[in-house]
Amino acid sequence: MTKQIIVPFGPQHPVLPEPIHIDLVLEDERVVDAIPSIGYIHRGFEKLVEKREFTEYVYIAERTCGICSFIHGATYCQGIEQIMNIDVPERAQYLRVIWSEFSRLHSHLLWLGLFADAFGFENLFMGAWKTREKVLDFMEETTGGRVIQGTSKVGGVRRDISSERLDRMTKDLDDLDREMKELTDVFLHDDSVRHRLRNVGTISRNDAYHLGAVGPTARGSGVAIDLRKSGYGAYDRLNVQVVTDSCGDCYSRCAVRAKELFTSTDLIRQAVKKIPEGPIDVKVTGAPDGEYFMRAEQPRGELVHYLKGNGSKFLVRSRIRTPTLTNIPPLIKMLQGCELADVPVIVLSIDPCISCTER
Amino acid sequence: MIFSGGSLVHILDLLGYLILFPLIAAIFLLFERRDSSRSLIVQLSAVAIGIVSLLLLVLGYNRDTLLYAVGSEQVGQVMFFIELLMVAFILYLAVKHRKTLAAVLVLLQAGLLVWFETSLSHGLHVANNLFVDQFSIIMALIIGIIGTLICVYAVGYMETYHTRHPEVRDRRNIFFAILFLFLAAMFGLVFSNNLLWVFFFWEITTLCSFLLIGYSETEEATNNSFLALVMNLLGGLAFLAALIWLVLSDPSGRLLDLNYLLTTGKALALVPAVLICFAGITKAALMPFSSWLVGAMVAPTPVSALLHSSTMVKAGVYIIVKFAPVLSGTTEGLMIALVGGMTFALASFMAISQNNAKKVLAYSTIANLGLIVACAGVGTYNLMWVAILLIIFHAIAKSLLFLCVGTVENRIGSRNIEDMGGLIVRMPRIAIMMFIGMAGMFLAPFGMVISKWAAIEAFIQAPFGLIFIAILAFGGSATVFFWSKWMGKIISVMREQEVLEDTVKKEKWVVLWILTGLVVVVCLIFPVISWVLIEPFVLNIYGQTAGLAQANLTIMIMMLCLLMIMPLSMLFYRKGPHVPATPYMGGRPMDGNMHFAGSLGNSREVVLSNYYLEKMFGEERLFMIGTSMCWGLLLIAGIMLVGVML
Amino acid sequence: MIPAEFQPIVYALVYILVAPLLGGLIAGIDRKVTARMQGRVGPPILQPFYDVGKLFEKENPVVTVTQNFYVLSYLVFMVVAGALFFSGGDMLLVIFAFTLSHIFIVLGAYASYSPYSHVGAERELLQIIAYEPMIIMTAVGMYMVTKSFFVSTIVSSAVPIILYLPGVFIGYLIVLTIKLRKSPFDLSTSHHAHQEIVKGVTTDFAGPNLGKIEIAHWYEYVFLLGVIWLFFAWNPLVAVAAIVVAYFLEILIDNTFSRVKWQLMLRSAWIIAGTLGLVNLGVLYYLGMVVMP
Amino acid sequence: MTYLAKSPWIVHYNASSCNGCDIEILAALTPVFDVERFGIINTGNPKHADILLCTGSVNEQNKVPLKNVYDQMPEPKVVIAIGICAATGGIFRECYNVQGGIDKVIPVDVFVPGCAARPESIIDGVVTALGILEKKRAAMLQKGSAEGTKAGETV
Amino acid sequence: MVYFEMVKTALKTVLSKPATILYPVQAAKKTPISRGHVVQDGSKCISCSICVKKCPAQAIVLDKEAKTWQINRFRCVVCNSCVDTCPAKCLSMDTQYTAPATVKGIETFTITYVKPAKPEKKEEPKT
Amino acid sequence: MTMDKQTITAIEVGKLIGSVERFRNEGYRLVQIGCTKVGDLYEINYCFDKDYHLDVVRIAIPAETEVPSISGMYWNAFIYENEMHDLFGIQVRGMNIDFKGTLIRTAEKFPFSKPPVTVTKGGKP
Ligand code: NFV
Ligand code: SF4
Ligand code: SF4
Ligand code: SF4
Repeated sequence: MTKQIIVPFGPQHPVLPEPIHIDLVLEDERVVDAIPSIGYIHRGFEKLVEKREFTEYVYIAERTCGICSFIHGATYCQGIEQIMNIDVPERAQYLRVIWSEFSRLHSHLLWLGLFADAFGFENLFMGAWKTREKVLDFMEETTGGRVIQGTSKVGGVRRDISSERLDRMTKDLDDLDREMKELTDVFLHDDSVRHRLRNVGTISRNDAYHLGAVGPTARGSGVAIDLRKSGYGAYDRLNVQVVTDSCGDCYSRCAVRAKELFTSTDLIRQAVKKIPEGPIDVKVTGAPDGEYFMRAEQPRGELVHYLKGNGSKFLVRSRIRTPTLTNIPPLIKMLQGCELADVPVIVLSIDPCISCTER
Repeated sequence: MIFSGGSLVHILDLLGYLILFPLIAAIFLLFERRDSSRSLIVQLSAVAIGIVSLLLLVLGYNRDTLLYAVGSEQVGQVMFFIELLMVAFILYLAVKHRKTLAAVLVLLQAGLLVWFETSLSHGLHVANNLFVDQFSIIMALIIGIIGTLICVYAVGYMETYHTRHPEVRDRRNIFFAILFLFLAAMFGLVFSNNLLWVFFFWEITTLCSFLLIGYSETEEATNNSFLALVMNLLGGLAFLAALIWLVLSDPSGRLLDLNYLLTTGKALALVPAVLICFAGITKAALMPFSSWLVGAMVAPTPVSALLHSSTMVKAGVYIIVKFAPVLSGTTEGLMIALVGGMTFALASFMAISQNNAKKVLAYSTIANLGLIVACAGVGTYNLMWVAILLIIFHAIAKSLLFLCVGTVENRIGSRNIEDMGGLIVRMPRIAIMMFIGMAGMFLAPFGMVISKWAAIEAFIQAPFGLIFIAILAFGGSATVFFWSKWMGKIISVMREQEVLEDTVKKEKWVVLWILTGLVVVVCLIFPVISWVLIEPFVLNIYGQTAGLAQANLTIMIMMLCLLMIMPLSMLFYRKGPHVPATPYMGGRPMDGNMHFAGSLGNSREVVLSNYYLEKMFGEERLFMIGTSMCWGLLLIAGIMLVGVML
Repeated sequence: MIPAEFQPIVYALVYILVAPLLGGLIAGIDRKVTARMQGRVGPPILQPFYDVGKLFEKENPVVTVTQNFYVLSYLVFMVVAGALFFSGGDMLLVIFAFTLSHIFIVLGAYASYSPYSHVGAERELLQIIAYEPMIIMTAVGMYMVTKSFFVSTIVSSAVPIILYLPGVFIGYLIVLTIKLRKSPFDLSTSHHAHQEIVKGVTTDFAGPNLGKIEIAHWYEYVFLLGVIWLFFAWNPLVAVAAIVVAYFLEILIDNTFSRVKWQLMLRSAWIIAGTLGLVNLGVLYYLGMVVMP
Repeated sequence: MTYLAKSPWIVHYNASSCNGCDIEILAALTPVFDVERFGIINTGNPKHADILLCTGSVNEQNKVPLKNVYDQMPEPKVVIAIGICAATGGIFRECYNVQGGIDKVIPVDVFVPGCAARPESIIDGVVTALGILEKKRAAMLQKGSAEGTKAGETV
Repeated sequence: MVYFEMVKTALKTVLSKPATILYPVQAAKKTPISRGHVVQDGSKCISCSICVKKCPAQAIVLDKEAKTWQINRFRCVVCNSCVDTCPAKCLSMDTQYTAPATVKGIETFTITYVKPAKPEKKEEPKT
Repeated sequence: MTMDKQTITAIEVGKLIGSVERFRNEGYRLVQIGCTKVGDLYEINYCFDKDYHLDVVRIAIPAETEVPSISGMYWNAFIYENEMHDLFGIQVRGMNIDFKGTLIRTAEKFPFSKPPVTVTKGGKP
């Protein structure tokens, strides 16, 4: 008989906010086999395009996920706009950038907290979430919703941010930056954290690229994919810095996200500076006919909304390929040969979002 | 000649009886092939031997060392002759199995023996060939009670063994004959005052163990038996060297009188002491030689029980403890103690990485022998006390564990600890016995912990004691680890398992219950044992003696009682309706068959194994470290010894 | 005054009665301070008592009835160990009783066939072997200074033990982190839920059983902090201050470290015992600084 | 008031929520809302919990674990459905793989509406649940004494 | 080696005021545009059904016969879509979120609007 | 704002492996595999990316046709192929990791192979 322990890891597990299941096969605490299974959150709402008009589907697209909600909505809208050749007003595009980046801040801070929790640093979790509340406060103040913003619409955005609010933004961002600096310093420099992250779940640059890793998961291995560089929306007018780190371990992925917090605040500053006055939406008439693979950069990486319409109010197909889905194969590679204590850390290091993944 | 104050029985008769009676039983058993009468002979002999050893206790406990002049030139000659026969026999087997090293060693030994006999033995005269003191009474009790109990158990065991292993040639008559021969040799060893006699019996145990280990005649068994042989022969050579040295220093042979040697003082005794301790180290399977004991686990379990709890290895530590006063305070003694200490720590560590139950027991044995030797090597009076305590507790608990494992192995067909999951359901009584046996090995307030505790208190007053305290602290914690995880395995409750226990034979139960009872009772009455047997012995040698503080004893006995009444709380919980909850499985429910729906559409079984921490406590790595360090220590001792000799 | 021969019994009784109150209070303060360190308000100070009260109001589901026995034994022997300590008993015996008590909780965790409590049990064992050497060395150190293993003698010694055993003290504080189940060494179970093995050892205990475990922890806290007292026993005021500072340090460390893996825990605990502990003792030993009480 | 109401421990299960409600539950634990003020601890283990906070709707695959988590909680226990998904299936009600709110599988005591439910709302929900918890305990005791056993107070 | 990176923060935090809002003693966090729950002004509703159509969650049922406007708050995703699209501006978003309940009820508003003589034209919503 | 046009190349099933191999050799990464039911046919899009340029090859097959797995070239393809199987019922030959229909378990099998629903508006609350 082998000296193995088989652990049904999840679906209910305190370290996983979302249900996934992994058959963990351990020897002592070393993972010799880790086979994930998903499907607990599959709702099948892609098929709802057949029941909801393409304009109302935004509300559903937004609820793909409560963490990266805004970008889902915006990406969906941008996809439709591409098919229908709608020119979205400048201001709306900038607003989308601002909310997108706040969304990224919220997501990354949330992740930093959960990640800290996964390696048993409760105080850091609390700290990250405390800071995150500031971001949510801003969200609520400008959109009316804390986590589901609901300001996307085909042809623009549903709400404007007053110029006074935008003026106050710089100071807010400075405060935020300071707080985040204190936080990320711990993540990046504390040796007890480093001990848990360095050389854990390493994936090489080559593997990361060919296994389809995206977002910070890829960038942590030195693969500089960042869809914002492709310049959708207003991003082509902003200076997007792509953060990469070369080691490919959990520490690198953490470092990428930690540093991206500051690129996000930087982008918001740029956007606030450049945002023009003007209308925030255009009237949409007709219905989409055609198809488009709309890609955008989510906090977790490249998101693809494939939309296909046939000229009716109802789309033929919406297919959402989320960053987590494509980060799962690299995750399987990362888990090989790690320790049980590393499992939550590695799993969280790709920042999994199952709700996105399974739709 | 000393008569036992007016009583009808002469102690000398008891000694003779104890040595010779098993021999006679052995001869009967050799020619008895029927199961029933074999069983009868074994049981009757066991009872007889047991009673006589108790009698010895009753008559002899309150006396000083008693010396007896028995035997004569002729006995010596007979012994020499038998030794030559043994040499020839071993040589034959060594040639047959192409074991060059064994052949070389045995030839060397034969050469030395012949030389000794022809040129040195003239004019040797040892007045008192036999003796008895409290320590040998303790040893006799261990051999006479535990040893024979194991033999009784072996009858049933071997029956099952042969049905389970039809490929093994049924040579049970020889097997049992050897077992009893072994007992005879052990009695001889602990009662002999003449070192030539001690050597003779020493060699017989070597031979017997060699034969027993190789019983199944598989290649592995043969190889391991030769491994044991080679190492023991090496020890035998050292022993012989000691004898030669003694005779050369005093051709009258007076120094061969053990009692005389020990009382004449260190100057003369140190060299032979170290040589004999080296022999003891090989026999007790301490570090550089530990592999033979581990290898010996291929033998049928009663053999392991006999060899590793109450006899063979105990002969090794017995002789070292005997020489403890000589070693005390010497650098050589310290080296030997360090060998023991290293062995204790490393063997405890290695036990962590084993999942073979017998190997765990083997390493635990090695560890405990190491501890005994560490105590003896430092050799202060209170450590001597501890060492003897350890010998007693270890013998009882370990034999119980070996026999339990044997029983389990016979039922479930595996000696892998991982297969013992849920034993508490499948074989509840055996599980409880194992539980008590293990508790005896590492839990307060049972025997081994009492000894460990006493050892700490004793070491702290001894020179260089800090090293040993550190060793005890680290090694001791490792002990906790491997015993507890095994315990945990036994009691983890899986559902839907059949009870396998009903088929266990009655006489086995009797043996097991007696041993279990002994583990507990000896704990309870150990103050008496200490007071009656150990303390006088130590007092006799050192002029002072040790013991645990009265307050502590009371508390320990209270704890033991508490521990025994705790299970009664179960009665309370059993009443009332009880629907068992399901274990937590992360939300994936498990069916009664321990399966849950896994990934990839598979159904998986929940499997739980203990940790083995191979990276840290792997056998190979630690063995390498231990062997080289212990060789180093022995080398230092050797060099110093040469210095002394010159 | 109480007659001398009854003193141990009285002290033991006082411990048995007062320790849970004190322990619960300590746990409550701990939680409050932790909360404040995290920028939260935190629970009421008496929260641990509410929790345990609550647990006794719940059903007691067990996978196997034997779990009840193990938990009860855990509690009982924890009390025994502590009572022995406070009645002035032999430190080594106290340590052995303490280990015995922990073996029971480990067995309780093994008894249910859940992988989570199983892993928790294995880790608990690892923790035991990690801290035990250091604890034994603490006792040995006290002996070397006061020439006695008896707490009663140690405590009445006029020698400021801490001055002789600074290394041992620091070593003790570090393994105390393991014992208090605080980060970075909260491997087998922890006060917070989020970790790879859920609740580890206590995963499959619920209701009253969990309550008993909690009470046992309280007894344990008081005992462990009592050991700190010994280092400063020559001056009770300093001793109290030392305990407060030490405990605050533990909370601070809990809040400023991530959880380590078992390898590092074992290694660091052993290295600490081997360096801080042994070196300290060795120095004492060889400099002949041994002072009679 | 019994101790139950002073120390409600929660376990959280995400049935098929979009995370919106989950992160709000987590947010309720964090400094700004800090539900530990009420003695609430996120135990992460159904066996230690008194309150099940469930988000999201049930589907084919998650109803088994959901039921399992519920079953493993010791009595008295209450279930709070957080968010409209958990109440009715919410906006995904008509999806082919959504079978409805969690009351399809386990009894639900309190529904907290919202999409996503706000942390304050979740706190309100828990407060509502406390009353129910006490009632359940009373009922349990009554039932227990009726049967002549001391269920739940096995010493 | 950098340990205790967090110590400074922790000590600072322990000495400063907690970030906690003492809800329910203190009021909940809210902004003027927080989306709490939808309220309907029956006196203005023209029963045009646009809200029903535009509601992604199908939370609204309009019964023209019975003159009731019902909303199922356990379906409503509080998206503001109905409010945005209602031509009569009779819907508004209150910042107070819906209270938890032990049963899933449906809230009914009665439509008291009486069509004035001059018919009104349906309008597309303004942004 | 108009973004770069995406190249969609329709090919036959038989050519699939060949053209995927070409992408692999040219250092493209696999972005996704997605399926759409159009009438009775299933369109399967294989999307590849290099330097933010999206290249799509498309095959259109009837339900019965088995598709070869590209997991030999792109190890990560299994996740999409399993998904495609579970949601559309498309048989994929030779996947490196086969979840046997359990990646996404649905009450109703192959939901996306069902014809589009006819829209009814305004359910009862
Ligand atoms: N970032 C993100 Fe999503 C998306 N799309 C993804 O996996 O979080 Ni819920
Ligand atoms: S109620 Fe809304 S926010 Fe909550 S899970 Fe459902 S969709 Fe997400
Ligand atoms: S707020 Fe949104 S979901 Fe709620 S009733 Fe209005 S349209 Fe429907
Ligand atoms: S859209 Fe406004 S006016 Fe029309 S039915 Fe709804 S509430 Fe009434």
